[in-house]
Amino acid sequence: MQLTFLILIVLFCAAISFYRLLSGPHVLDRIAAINAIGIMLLTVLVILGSFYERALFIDVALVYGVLLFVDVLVMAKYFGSPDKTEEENQ
Amino acid sequence: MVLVFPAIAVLISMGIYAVLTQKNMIRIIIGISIVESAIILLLGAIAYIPEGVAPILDQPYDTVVDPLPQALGLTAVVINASTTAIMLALVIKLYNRYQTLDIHEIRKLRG
Amino acid sequence: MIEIILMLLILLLVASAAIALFSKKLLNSIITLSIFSALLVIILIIFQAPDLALAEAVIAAGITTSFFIITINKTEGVK
Amino acid sequence: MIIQDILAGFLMISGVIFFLTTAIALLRFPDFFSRMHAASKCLVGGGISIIFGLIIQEGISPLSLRLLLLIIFLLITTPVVGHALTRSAYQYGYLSEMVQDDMKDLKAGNDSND
Amino acid sequence: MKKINFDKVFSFILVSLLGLFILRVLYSVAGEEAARFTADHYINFGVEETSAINIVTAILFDYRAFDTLGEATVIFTAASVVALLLPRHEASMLKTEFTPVVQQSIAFVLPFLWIISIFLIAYGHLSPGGGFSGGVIISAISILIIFTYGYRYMTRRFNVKKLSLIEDIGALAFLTIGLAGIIAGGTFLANSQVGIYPGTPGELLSGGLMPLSNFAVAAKVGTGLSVIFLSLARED
Repeated sequence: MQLTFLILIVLFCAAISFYRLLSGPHVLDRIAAINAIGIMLLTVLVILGSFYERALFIDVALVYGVLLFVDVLVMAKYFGSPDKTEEENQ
Repeated sequence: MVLVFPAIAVLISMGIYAVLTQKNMIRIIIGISIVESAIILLLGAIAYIPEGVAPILDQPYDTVVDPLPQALGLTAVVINASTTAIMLALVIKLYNRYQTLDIHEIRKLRG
Repeated sequence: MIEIILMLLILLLVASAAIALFSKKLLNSIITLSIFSALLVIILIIFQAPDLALAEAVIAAGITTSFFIITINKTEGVK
Repeated sequence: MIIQDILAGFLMISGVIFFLTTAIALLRFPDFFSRMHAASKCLVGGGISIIFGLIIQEGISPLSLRLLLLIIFLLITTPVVGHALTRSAYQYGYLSEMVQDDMKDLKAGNDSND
Repeated sequence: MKKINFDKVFSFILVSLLGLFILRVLYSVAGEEAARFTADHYINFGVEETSAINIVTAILFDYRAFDTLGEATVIFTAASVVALLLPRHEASMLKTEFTPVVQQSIAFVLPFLWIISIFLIAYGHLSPGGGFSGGVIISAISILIIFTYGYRYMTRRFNVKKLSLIEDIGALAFLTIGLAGIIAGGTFLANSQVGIYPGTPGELLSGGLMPLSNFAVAAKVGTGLSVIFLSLARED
C-alpha cells in the first residue's frame, strides 16, 4: 500500500518534469529533462518489482538503466560536434 | 484497464494522421513506429487477465496470463527495429540524391 | 490503487506521443520517442509481460534512438 | 523490525524529497547550467535513497542483490552523463549572460578539447 | 485570413472514423471471455514438456521455433539491404571526442554490459531475456564503442567481414540445431522431442537444446544489428 503511494509521488515528479520537456527553450534543456524523467521511471520500475515481489522485474530495470545511459550519451555527443550551425533542420 | 483500448485507438489514429499529413520523411517514420508501439501495447493488453501473474512458473500459480501474444509481440519488436533501420537507410539515400527531406519536393523533382 | 497509476501512465503516454508527432523541431520528436518507450515499458510491466517489456526497453528505448540521431546527423552534414 | 521499517521509510521519504527538488529545479531555475547543477546531484541522491530503502525493507534476498548492483551502476553512470551533457552544452556555446566563462582562456590556449 | 487546408481536414475526418472503427473492433475482441485452449495447454503442460520455466521462451524456441527462424531471416535481410544501400560518407558527429573522464568511465561500464548480456542469454529459459535481448545488448556495446572511441577503433578490432562471418555462423548453428529434431525422428526444430538432457526444470543446465539455440540467436542478432549500425555510420 505504501509502495503504491511512493509510485504515485514519483510519477507526479515526472509529470512536473514534463513541463521542461514540453517548453524547454533549447533542445539541451529537453535532454536534461529526459535524463531526469528516465531515472524517475527507472525508480518506478524498481518499486514495481518490489511491489509484485518477483526478482525478475528488476532485470528489466537494470537493462533499462544501461540503455538510458547509452541514449543520453549519444544525444550529448550529437551536440558536442564542432561545426554545428545555429539553426536545426526543420 | 478502462482507458487502455481508447488510448490504443488514439495512438493508432495519431500515427496514421501524421503519416498522411506530415511532409518530413523522418517524421513519417516516427509515425509508423508509434503505430507499431501501439500494436505492441495491444498485444500486451489482450493477454492480461486481472490478478494474473507473469508466465514464468518458478512455483505453481493459480491464474497466469496468456503467454502466446507476448511471444508474438516479442517477434514484432525485433522486426520493428529492422524495418526502421531499412527506412532510415532509404532516407539517407534519398537525401544524397535529392538534397532534401521534403517528400513533396522529391515527388516534384522526380522524372 | 494500481488502476490510478495505470491511468496516469496512459495519459503521460498519449501526451508524449503527441509531443513526438506534432512538435516543431525534428530533434525534439526523436528525443521524446525514448520517453514514450520508457512509459510503454512500465505499462507492459503492469500487464505482467516482462519478456515483452525487456525487448521493448532494449530495442525501442536504446537502439532506435541512436539510429535516428545518426540519420539526422548524416542528412544535415552534406551541404 | 520496527527499526527496519522506520529506517526504510525515512530513506524513501528522503528520496522522494530529492526527486521533488529535481522537479522543482527543472521547473523554476533560469539557466541550463543551474538546472543541470541541481538535477545531476539530486537525481543520484533520490534514486539511491529509494533503492536503499527498498533493500532495507527487503532483507537479504536475490532481489536485494540485484538492487545493490543497480546502485553501483547508478553511482558510476549518472555523474558521467551529467558531465558529458554539460560539457557538450559548453562546446555548443549555449551560455547565457549570467555565466562567467572561466574556461575561455583555457580553450583559446590549446584547441584540443580535453 | 488563413486558408483552410482541405487535405488536412479530410485526413482528420478519415482518421477519426478509423479510430472509432478500431475501438469498436477492440471492444468486440476483448468483451467476450475468450476460451484459452492453447494458453491452457502451454501453462499446464509447458514446464514438463519442455523443462523450461519461462513459457514465452518455450514458445519461441520450441513450440513455434519456425517463427523465430523467419524473424532471424528478417534481420539477416535487413543487414544485407542496409549494407548494400548506403553510400560512404562520414558523419560529422563521430569526429569529436569525449573527455578522458567519460572514456575511462565507459571502460568501467563495458565489462558490466558483457556480464548483463551473457546473463540474459544464459538464463533465457529461467528468467525474462533470451537470445534477442542479449543480442541487442551486444550490439549496444558496439554502438557505445563507436561513439566513444571512434569508428576506426571499432573496425580495427572487428571489421564488417568478420562480423558478417559470425552472423553466418550463428544462422548455421541455429539451422543445425533444428536439424537435430529431424535426426531424432521428430519435426524440424523440435527441441523437446530430441531428448538431449532435459534436466530438472529450474536449473541452469536444463531445457535440452534451448540454451544452445539462445546462444546461436544471440550471436546472429547482435552481430546483425552491429552490422546495420556500422553501415549507417560508415565513413571511408
